[in-house]
Parts: sequence; C-alpha cells; structure tokens
Amino acid sequence: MKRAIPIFVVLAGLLVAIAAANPFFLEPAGFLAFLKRVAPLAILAAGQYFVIVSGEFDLSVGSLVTVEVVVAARLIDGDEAMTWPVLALLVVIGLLVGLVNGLVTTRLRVPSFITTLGAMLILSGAVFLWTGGAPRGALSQGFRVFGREGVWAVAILAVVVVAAVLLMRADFGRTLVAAGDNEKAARLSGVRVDRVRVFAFMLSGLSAAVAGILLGGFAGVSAQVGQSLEFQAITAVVLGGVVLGGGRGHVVAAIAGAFTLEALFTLLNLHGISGALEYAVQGVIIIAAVAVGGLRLPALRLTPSKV
Amino acid sequence: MLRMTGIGKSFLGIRVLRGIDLSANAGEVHAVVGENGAGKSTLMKILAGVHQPDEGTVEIGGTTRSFAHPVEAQRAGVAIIYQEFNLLPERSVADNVFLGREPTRRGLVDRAAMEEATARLLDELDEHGFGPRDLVKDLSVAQQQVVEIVKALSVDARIVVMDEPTAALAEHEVELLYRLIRRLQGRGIAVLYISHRLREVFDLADRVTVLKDGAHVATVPAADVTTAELVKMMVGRELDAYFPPRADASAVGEVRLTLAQAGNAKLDGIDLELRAGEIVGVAGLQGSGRSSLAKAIFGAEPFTRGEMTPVRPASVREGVAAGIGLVTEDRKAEGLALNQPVRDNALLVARAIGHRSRTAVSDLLRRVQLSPPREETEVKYLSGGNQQKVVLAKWLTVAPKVLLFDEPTRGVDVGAKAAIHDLMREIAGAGTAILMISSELPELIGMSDRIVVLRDGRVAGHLPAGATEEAVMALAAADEAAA
Amino acid sequence: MTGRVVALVANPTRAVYAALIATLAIGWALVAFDGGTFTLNDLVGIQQRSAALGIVAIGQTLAILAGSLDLSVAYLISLVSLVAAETMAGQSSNILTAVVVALGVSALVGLVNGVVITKLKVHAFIATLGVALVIRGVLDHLYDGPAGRVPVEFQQLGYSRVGPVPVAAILWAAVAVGVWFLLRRTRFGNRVYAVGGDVEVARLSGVRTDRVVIAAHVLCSLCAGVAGLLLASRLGAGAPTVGTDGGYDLESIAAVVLGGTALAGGRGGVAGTVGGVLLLAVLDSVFNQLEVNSFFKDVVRGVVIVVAVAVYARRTGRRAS
Amino acid sequence: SDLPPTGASAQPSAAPATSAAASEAASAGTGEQSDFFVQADYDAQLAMRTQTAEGPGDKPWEQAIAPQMVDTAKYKKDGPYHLCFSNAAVNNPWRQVGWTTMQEEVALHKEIKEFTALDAEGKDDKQISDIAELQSKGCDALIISPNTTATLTPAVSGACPEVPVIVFDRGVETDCPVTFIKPIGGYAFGADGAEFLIEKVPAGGKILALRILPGVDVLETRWSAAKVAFDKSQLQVIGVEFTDGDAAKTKSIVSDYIARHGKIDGVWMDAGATAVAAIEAFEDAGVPVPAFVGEDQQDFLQKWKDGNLTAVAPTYPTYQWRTPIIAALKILKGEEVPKMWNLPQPKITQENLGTYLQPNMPLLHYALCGCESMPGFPGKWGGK
Ligand SMILES: Nc1ncnc2c1ncn2[C@@H]1O[C@H](COP(=O)(O)OP(=O)(O)OP(=O)(O)O)[C@@H](O)[C@H]1O
Ligand SMILES: Nc1ncnc2c1ncn2[C@@H]1O[C@H](COP(=O)(O)OP(=O)(O)OP(=O)(O)O)[C@@H](O)[C@H]1O
Ligand SMILES: [Mg+2]
Ligand SMILES: [Mg+2]
Repeated sequence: MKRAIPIFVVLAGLLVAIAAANPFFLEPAGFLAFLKRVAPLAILAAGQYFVIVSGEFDLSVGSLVTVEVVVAARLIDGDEAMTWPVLALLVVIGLLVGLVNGLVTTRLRVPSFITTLGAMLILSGAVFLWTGGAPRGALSQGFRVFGREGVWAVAILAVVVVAAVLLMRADFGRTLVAAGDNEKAARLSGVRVDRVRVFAFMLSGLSAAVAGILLGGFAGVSAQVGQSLEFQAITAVVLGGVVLGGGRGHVVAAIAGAFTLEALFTLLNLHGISGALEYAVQGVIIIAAVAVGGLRLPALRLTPSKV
Repeated sequence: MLRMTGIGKSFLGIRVLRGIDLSANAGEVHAVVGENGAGKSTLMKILAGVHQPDEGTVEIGGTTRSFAHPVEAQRAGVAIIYQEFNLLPERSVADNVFLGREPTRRGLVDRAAMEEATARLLDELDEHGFGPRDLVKDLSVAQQQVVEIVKALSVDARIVVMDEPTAALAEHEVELLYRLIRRLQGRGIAVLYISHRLREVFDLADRVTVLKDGAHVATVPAADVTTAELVKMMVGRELDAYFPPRADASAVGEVRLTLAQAGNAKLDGIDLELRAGEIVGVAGLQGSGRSSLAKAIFGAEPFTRGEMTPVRPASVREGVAAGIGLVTEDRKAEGLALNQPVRDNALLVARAIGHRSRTAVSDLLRRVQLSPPREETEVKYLSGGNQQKVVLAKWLTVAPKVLLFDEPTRGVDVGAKAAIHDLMREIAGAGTAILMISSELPELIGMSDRIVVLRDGRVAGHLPAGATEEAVMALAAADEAAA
Repeated sequence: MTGRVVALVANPTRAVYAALIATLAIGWALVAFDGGTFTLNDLVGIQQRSAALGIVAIGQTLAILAGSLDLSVAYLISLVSLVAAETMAGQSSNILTAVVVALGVSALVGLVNGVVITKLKVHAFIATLGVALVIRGVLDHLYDGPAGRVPVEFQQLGYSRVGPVPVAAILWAAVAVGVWFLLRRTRFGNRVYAVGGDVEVARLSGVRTDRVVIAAHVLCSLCAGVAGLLLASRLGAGAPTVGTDGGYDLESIAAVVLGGTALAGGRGGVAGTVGGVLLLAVLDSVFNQLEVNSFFKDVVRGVVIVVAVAVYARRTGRRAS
Repeated sequence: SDLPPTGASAQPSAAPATSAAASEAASAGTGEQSDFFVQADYDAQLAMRTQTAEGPGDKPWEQAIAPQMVDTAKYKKDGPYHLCFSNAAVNNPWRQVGWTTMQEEVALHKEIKEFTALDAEGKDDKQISDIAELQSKGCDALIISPNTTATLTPAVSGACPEVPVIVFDRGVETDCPVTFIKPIGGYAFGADGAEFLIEKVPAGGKILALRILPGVDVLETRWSAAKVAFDKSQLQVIGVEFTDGDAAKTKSIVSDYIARHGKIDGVWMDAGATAVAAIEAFEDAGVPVPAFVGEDQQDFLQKWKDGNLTAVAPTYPTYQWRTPIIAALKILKGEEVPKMWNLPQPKITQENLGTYLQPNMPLLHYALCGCESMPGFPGKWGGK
C-alpha cells in the first residue's frame, strides 16, 4: 500500500484543481456526475488489476465492451421483457470470454498479450459479422437505467470496489499475487496457479460486462463504445502503481488510477486543452508518473510469465 | 595487485558495507568469509563494477579505478564468477563465454575464432562432455558452472573473483576446480574466493578476510587460524555443538511413507521407508537423482511406476494434501514470493490448500527464530538464512506428516545453519518424517539417522547413522570407480 | 507421421513457412473452386501489400528481440509521411532533404523511446504508448488532413517495378536482409539476443544493455520511418491517419510473434518475421479473391495468431518440462 | 452521415473526455474559417439547393442537378457485364446501409453477370492495392468510393486509362473519372441546419456546435457553411466541440455545457449519429430539449416524433449508393451521363417527417436509402 500513496496525493491535487476551476464540481450533483463518468473505467481497472497483478495482460476488454453492448441491443431490440435475461446473458458472455482467455493463456501457454490481442480481433470481428457491420436493435429503458441514473452507477461502483478489496484479502487474492510474483514458488506451494489466473481473466471479463452495461446504458448503442478502453484500463492500473509483470500493487490504487485518469481529462478540458494537445499532455503525464513511481525499483521484464 | 580501502555502500538507506579494506597480491588466493548477508557478494560486485561504492577507493595495479559499468572492470582485468548463474540458456556456450567481448574480423563477429578459443579452454579444464556450439540450456548444472568458469578464464584477467563456485558442484568436480585455481595462482593471478564451506577455505586460501554485518572483522593468514576461531570471528560467538543429538530408537514411530520399486523418467526401482520422528539423509553425486526423488515424492514430477503408500501424489496439490512438504533447493526461484511480506509467504501453503489454522503465524516465526520476526517486511530484504526460515515456516503452518529438505543449508551461513539443524531435529521430534538431501557430507552424516545413497537414479545402498564419508562416497561413485 | 509433423513445427521459422505454403495451396484451391484464378498479378499484389507492414515488422522484431516492444510505430508512420510530403512539397529537388529529415525525426522518436525505457525505467508498453499519445497530440494539433505533396519521381518508390517485382518489395527485402545481417554477424546482433534473453546476465557480462535497447529502438523507429516514406510515395501525400488505419502497431507485433519470435525476447529472428508478414498478406489476398467480409477476416486472423503461438508454445513447453 | 475513417480499435486511448468549457477559440466566437473553405464551391452548392433536378421525380437517385452531360460512346460494349467496386470501408451504419443498397441495386440488373467488390477496411494503402488488383480482373467498369480524397488520387488516375471509372461519395483531385456522383454536398448540409436554428432560435440564443473530428473534408465543409451562417446571425455560438462520433463523449460534453450554461437554445451537429445521445443529455438534466439539428437516422427521427421536438434533419442520402451501378450500366451502353452527377439532397422537416419515418427499421438505419421499393426491403436492411 505504501507504493500507492503518490497516486492518492496526485488524485487529491487534481480534484482540488478541478473544484477550483469549476465550483459546480463540489455540489452533490456535480460530484455525482463525475463518479458516474468514472464508474465504467474504474470497474474495468479493477478487473484489469486482477489480471495484471497475476502477471498477465488483458487487451480484449475494449472489444468485449463493444460486444456486450451490441449483443444487448440486438437481443433486447427494445423489448422490456428481455432486459433481465439479456443482462444475465451479458454476464455469462463476459465470464466465458475471460474463461477462454484464461484457458488459452494457461493451458496452451500463449502469452496473454497475444491471447487477448487475438481475442480482441475475434470478438469485434465476430460481433459485427453477426450484425452485418453496425449495431442493430435497441436497448430497453430498463437496461439503460443502470448507466443513465447516476445513483445506480455509483452504487455498482461501490459494490465493485468492496468486492475487489474483499477478494484481494481472501485466499484467492493472496495466492493470485503470489502467483504473479513467483509462479514457480506458488506452484510448489500447492497454489493452483492456472486456476487463479483463469479466475482473474474471468473477473476481467465480468468487469467488461458490467462496464458495458453502464456504458450502453449511459449513451445508448454505438459501435465505438469500447474503443481503446483496454489501453485506458491498463494505463489506469499502471498509474495506480501496479507493476506490469505482476506481484505488486494494490487494487484500490488501481481504481484510484482510473479516477486520476478521468480527473486529468476533466481538468485538461476545463483549461481548454481539449482535442489535439490533450493526447500529448496525457502521454507525457503517464510516462512521468510511471517513471517517478518506478525509478527506485529495478527495471522489469516485459513479459510477465516466463515459463 | 588489488587494494580496496574504506569501502562503504548502502541500499535504500540501509548500510550494507562500511569501511572495508581488502587487498590481494599476485598469485594469492584470498578467501572472504562471513555469515549470510555479511556483504561478501556486495563487496565483490563493487569490485566488478556492478555496484558503485558510496565511499572508499579501489586500486588495481597501483592506479585508482572507479567502474561505472561491469565492462570497465573487465577491461581493468577483473573477472568474476557470480554466486547466481549468469548464463543465457538459449545461446551457445561460445556465445556465452564471449558475451560482450566477441572477437571481430573486419567489424563482423568471428564465430570460428570464438568457438576455437572456447574449445581450447574446455580442453584445459578436461571438460569433454559438451562443446562450444551446445546450447547452455541443454547442459547440466555442473556443466553450466564449468561454462561460468571458462567465461571468467577467457577474460585476460589479473584478478579472478569466485563467489561460492562450489555450491553447485559435487566433490570430484570441486577437486577439478582446486587444480584450476592452483594453475591460476601459478600464473600470478590473484584469486578472491568466497565460500561457506570452511574446509575449502583451509584447502585453498593463503589469507582469509572475515566480514560481519558489513564490517571488516579481521584478515589473517589461513595457516594461523583454526576452524573454531574462524567460526567465532564470523558469528561472534562459539558454536558449542555442530549438530543436535540424533533421535533415539524409541522416538522413531509409525511408517509415514513407503516406496516400492517406484520410478519415473529419472528414477528407477526405488525402495524407501520414512518413519515419523527420523531424519533420513540422501546422498549422491550431482545428477544422481536426489532432487528428482524429492520432487517425485512431493508430486511435482510424479512417479509413473511402482508403489507409493499411503498415497502416490500425481500433482503438487495432491502431495500437499497428503501432508507432504518440500523445501526446495533454490529458495529464491522456487521457494518464495520475494516481493511479498513474510506473513504472506508464511501463509502461502495454508492459503493455497484452504488450510484453516493460521492464527499462529507470529508464534511460528518465533519458533523458527526469525530475527527480527517482522511480519510485514518483504522477504527480498531478508538474508539467505532468514529467507530459509520463512520457507520452513511456510510448511510448518500446515503441520506436514512428511517434510523433504533439498539442500536446506545451501548458501546459508554457519549461524543460521545451526539454527536450521536444530529446527529440523525439533520438527522430527514432533513426529514428522524428514528426508534430507545435502551435498555437504559432514552435514549429511551429522544430521541423518540413516542414509540412502543414490546413483544414476537408483538406490545404491543404505548406510546407518555415523557412516564415514568414505563409505558414502564409495557407494555414490561405485560405477566410476569400476569403470 | 505425427513425428514428422512435430519435427516440422519444432522450429517456428520452419513452421511459419510450412503454414505459408499450406495457405497458398489451400487459398489457390479455394479461389479456383470459387471460379477465379490466382495469377502472377496476385503474387505481385501480395508483395506490394506486405511491403509497408513488412518493413515495420522487421523493426519491431529488433525491439522485441531486445526484450522490448514498440506501440508508437503507427503514429510515427503517419508523422513521417507528413514530414516527408511537406518537405518535398512536390519538388523533386527536395527528395533527399525530405528523406534525411524524415529519418532524422524517426531516429529521434526511437531515441526517446529507448531513453525513457532504459534511463527512466518505464515499462516498454507504457513508454511507447505514452510516446504514441504525444505524437498523436502533435499530429492532431498540426494537421487536419492529408498534407504536402510527393513529386512523381518519388512516387516511383511506391508504384514502379523492376520486371514483375515492385520496387517496394525490393526495399522491404533490402531492409530484411540488412537487419538479418546485423543480427547474425555483428556484435550488436549478439547483444540484442543477450539483452532480450536476460538483461541482468548481459549487463554483468559487460554488455552496455541500455545502449543496446536504445539502438534497437532507434532502428525500429527508422524502419517505421522507411515505411512512412513508402506510404507517402504510395499516397502521393502525407496523411495523419495512414499509420493507425493500417493498424501497424499491433499488426506488426502480431506478425513478429506469428513468425516465431518470442514476445519475451531473445529468441527468434528476421526470417520468421518475413514469413509471418507474408502469411498475413497471403491470407489477405485469398480473402480478397474470395471477397470475404472484412469482419470474418478479423476473426480468422485472430484465430491464426493465437493458434500459431500456441503451437510454438507446445514445442518449447515440451522441452522445458 | 458518412463518418470519416476512424482508426483500428487499437488506437491508444481516445479518452471519453469531459469538457465544461469551450475551447478558447470557440468561446471567442466560431473561430477562423478553415483551409477547407472554398468560396466558389460554397456558392455553387447553396445555389443548387433551390434548383430543380432533372430526371424521374420518384427516383431521386437517378436525378441530377444542372447536369453537364458527357459522351460515353467509346465505352459502349455488349453485355453481360462485369462490374467492380473498390469500397473504402463498411465500418459505420451509413456505409452499411449504402452497401446493402448497392448490392440490392446490382441484383436488379440481370445484365450484370459478375460484381466484384473489395473492402479496403478504411486503409488508404489497401485501397490503392485493391484498385490495382481490380484492374487485372477484367472489369468492364470500376466504381470507387475513395477512403480519402488526396491520397487516392494517384491510384484513380492510374485506373482511368484502363477502364471506365465512376467515383462517388468522396471525390478525387482529378477529373479523369467518367463521372463523379455525389449529393449536393457538405456546404448545403451545414447551411440547412444552421439556417433552421437561425430561424427558430430568438436573437442572442446560445448555440452549441458538435463536430466529429477535424480534418475530414466532407465534415469541414459542413461546419464552414454553418459558421458563415452563424457569423452573420444574432446567435451566440457558445462552444464548438469534437465528439469523435462517440455517444458517451457527446453526452458528457452536452451535460457539462448544460451544467455550465444552464440554458442552451439550439444544438448544431455536423453528423447525426450521436444526436440522440445529445438529446438525452437534456432529458437527463431535466431541461427541455432545444431546437436540434440531426440527420436522417432512424433513432433521431423516432425521438423527434415521440418527443415532438423542434428539429431538422439535413441529409447525405444513402441512395447515392444506387447511382454508381446505374451510371456504370449507362456508360457501358454508351448513354450520356453527367460529368458531375449532383444528386438532390433533401432535408427532413416537421412537415415531411411522417413520410420518411419508416416503422420497424433498425435504430441506425438511414431513412434516405431510396430502398423502400427494392425487393429485399425491409429484411435486408435489418427491418421487420
Ligand atoms: N540490490 C540490493 N538491494 C538491496 N539490498 C541488497 C541488494 N543486494 C544486497 N542487498 C543486501 O545487502 C546485504 C549484503 O548482501 P550480500 O549478498 O553482499 O551478502 P553475502 O555476504 O554475499 O551473503 P550470502 O552468503 O548469503 O551470499 C544483505 O542484507 C542483502 O539483503
Ligand atoms: N545426462 C543428463 N542429461 C540431461 N540432464 C541431466 C543429465 N544428467 C543430469 N541431468 C540433470 O540432473 C537431474 C537429475 O537429477 P537431480 O537434479 O535430481 O540430481 P541431484 O543429485 O539432485 O543434483 P543436484 O545436486 O543438482 O540437486 C535431471 O533433472 C537433469 O536436469
Ligand atoms: Mg553472496
Ligand atoms: Mg538437487
């Protein structure tokens, strides 16, 4: 947790700066709006955290979010009665994609970077193959409630945060981190390394399902809904001081990383650094944050699990 | 030749070395001894340019040098065999030997010259088991150590540092190394020699420098001290008895594990019985199958033939569930999650199998004499001996019925070694069956209630407690003797 | 039978060429079945099509072999195409200056990537992603559409042929052979493998690992720069989205691992990458012939990449265990 | 509208940004006119809006405004024909509807024995290769929908001598194609929306302009024309924001503006795909939806009708995907075609909303597909 302190300081600084530039931010409605906006990324960051801390990557979450929304729209097709069955199906899809990612990575020993890169291509290809190139159908009002009404989004976020913390404190979380830190030692201590990793991927898939439900609810169906979310989620986790390669970092810090990223976007916009230069500023800040956080530590290898 | 004066070094604000003086003359073997974490390797890494000292100076051949990078030390004539293996498994022997110093012809790497030079050096070492083009990953551990040595020799060095070069070697290979060191000596090369095996120190060294807690204790001619004196300097106290008393016959209880004609790819026809309360030693040469035996019993590389009762675990989990534990020979690579706190490491096995009793971690750490018993310290900051104690604690949380120790004191200093020996005896006394593998014969003989000798993956014979080193070696090397 | 198959895939480079030949054969059969033909023209098309990706992937191979990777190549390609086209401004007399400036910019970006990774100790994934964002910001800020103009002479690079062979393909081959030679025959090549195999071992053996990683990144970016020049000559102008539209970042990485180079570094080489790129290009060409929906194509591509790497992993896995 | 090519999903981080303030340039007014503005084209397009098109009245895709016919006798040949098509991409609903429509058009003509289409997946380089590849396929005519204007010019120029070329949607910088088919254009589109707001919103009203992204010619012209209109009006443009065509980002931006400015009197958009998300931002904030500019996408029209909005929908009709096939056949039969085939570009207003809003079509369908009477309708377009 000590490693995580800088991110909270930075986050606090950003929030103060936002409040100074836009007092509306301090009103309950303003802050709620901010939370609602952060929720999907924060949830994705929590899911991505499990995968990263176990020593892997999940690049498929962006495509998976798109798949979730497009599938929901086509299956619900405006019919309220379909809301709950489809919500259940989305969760199943998320878990299933995570399961496959996890099995391919652990059983077939494909580096997760490649597994999930493949999954990213396959998922977005398959869903648009199914719908003929663009989303079809419509979401029901019942479905959209979760993303549209701030209270719901914030409540779901709160549940995710609590669940993530509890999971990390449980045997699962500890053995997951140990597996990310030293796979061999964990295995020789009786840890079912493959199983905990598969479970981590499933949690990431689940987080993509939940994020998809929130994003689809927030703004309706669109083909771009998940675009580049995987990079944002990984960036958020890394900003939170979690080390790529596994074994180090705290889930709350990863979620704080998502808040920081979103706060950074908000602040840049408030100061009119929108559009063009926003990306440049973002790039520099990400590098700087990781550089400052990592300088004291030895350089780490790129590929997490070297078997 | 070499003079290091007033060397000081801190890591993350923790003082690891202070005011160390060390010198070595041409043709001298200078041993450096000390407990785990005394700073021996750190001092050598400073000499090799891996670390930069915070204070002090390094003089070589009369000129003061400061190395910013290992390559600069190499150029100044310092060659080093590191404590940890330092080879690229995917590259050939020649590539490894000349890494960073590849000979070139017209700007291009001259592979032929490289291979020729490597072959010559291998010849010099009487090593004919492999050639310059073989990939390192295909070599045995001992062969890899030879590559390390060749690598150090290939540098036209004036100073050769050997940091525990024998840790992975069997007795007869150690003999070869001795010959080699004498030859280096003859060429006027200064050799700095680090080992925890004091016998080697007395065999080889002209002078001995003792370090303790990062400070210089003494530098004395080897001929002027006794083992006991040296140990006292290292640990700061006298060690009364080297080994705890053996179990008496009445303490040996029920049969915990039986092997009958058990075998797998590396083992064959193993018969063995382990009983509660006793320590069974396993002897054998490098590659004789000792580790394989432990891993097979544990379920990591399961038996495929024969009987093992009461259960024959097919996986690590089954082994752990059946009450078997393994203290692996390489604790950093296979035993510990180094970035996690002591507490999480100690609880790892319990958590992995969903074992309930975990209240007693602090008691346990006290029991294994972790000092200081700080549960929140990340394991990577502990000394080797303390790390080994954490590994022990990890298994003790689940109270195993059978505990397998593979080189439990490798690279552990004398003080910690004694503590671990006491603990093993205590654990056995509490009713656990113990199997102990060790390459150090005095230790093996001193600790074991009986000894099993392996040769080529088979049981070569059984010996009672108190067998002589000669008896053990006779069984272990019988084939070679016959051949 | 299975023994021979195993032997065939035991070496990833051989495996990828086997797959390439199989794909060509199956593709030819499918196309024939579909009523079309696979002509010399299509083969030329394949070379033409693979040139830009091929050059980027060669550079990416260097970065990956050194244990790193480069996610900034796509934006760099766009940037280089614009810098080159604007410097040329339609004048053939400016070609040399433009090429020098474009490659200078590339080298600079590679230098920044390398320095951030080695000196600031930022994970390559984050470092090059960050640099990509910075380039993207600069692109968005300075350009809002295609700009500059490439003189007709320079367009020869993208369009003309020597016999049936496109100049672009020759350029690609030259880059591949050059880098192959560098890796095989020079000290630098040896060190790239060493650093990728194990940085600590390389460093302790006296290799200046930082320099090796930085040089690998500079070369990787230079390759991206060459691809940018090639694309500028094809398009007749610079375009701010040409790199990202082509997906050169992730696709080049995919091609490299498809060619059997280990993502972890230290294992693999240029020959495999060339095979990987050709395999992707042949797939593309066959799909084009069959007029397969592009979404289906993505699915197949994803499956091919994962399956290929799974096959390689089986082989290395068996050895290790 | 025809969204510009957005990169592969692999692009690092297009952040769902939030923006509570207009960019500096925007808050000062509508800013400078962009480099893309060409006065002559602007004048011509605005004039075309009132000209009557020639051709069958019930088939706008066969009509042409002020056509300058060219002779095509030299291309005349006997059927059956092999038509080829190099498509920029099928990566958004507009192109998807258009592509479906084109395939159905092909099915209508028995004299087309073969239709070869290659999808460039939004990649300029691939489209250049595709065009080269198609030239070797024995096509009788080559239809091209360019991915970008400037960069495909060399490839198109290369194809012209080999085969009759028909370009539609985006243009190229050469007049070598036999015909170039397009609706009136972006200036007319932009002006239609802006003029509507100027008419409906009282003087001094606050207008928010939402654009997809800068640098795409078809989109730049829309904003240029709107800017000319707004600059001359009494309306106050409080912000010009880029949405990346992302519904979530659009909604966030609009929510922020509502929070900051309280009341917004009109929203102008250069493309309607995210119009509904923008409308929802007003609904969610509990304020009335102001005058809106959208497009002929089904979800917007539905929302417009259900919510009884004050709205207008300029169009960039997808029926233009029928025309190239028709043109190709005319050319191969030696019939004259317009050199510049300007298709009519209707706008949907309160009065004609009912005639365009089809029941049971997918949300992302474009109403001006001109496909209602085709045999596959509505199933092929995803309708019921
Ligand atoms: N890179 C490092 N960062 C932080 N601490 C370090 C580092 N290297 C060594 N140390 C610490 O410095 C101390 C001395 O370690 P060193 O390896 O020199 O001991 P040693 O005498 O060689 O022990 P051993 O006999 O176990 O090899 C130990 O406490 C060790 O934990
Ligand atoms: N000829 C050989 N070919 C391949 N591997 C060999 C050979 N000889 C020995 N080995 C290695 O030695 C191992 C066999 O025994 P094992 O490691 O159990 O020996 P050991 O006596 O425990 O040695 P150590 O002292 O290193 O623990 C095999 O796992 C293998 O890796
Ligand atoms: Mg040491
Ligand atoms: Mg062993």
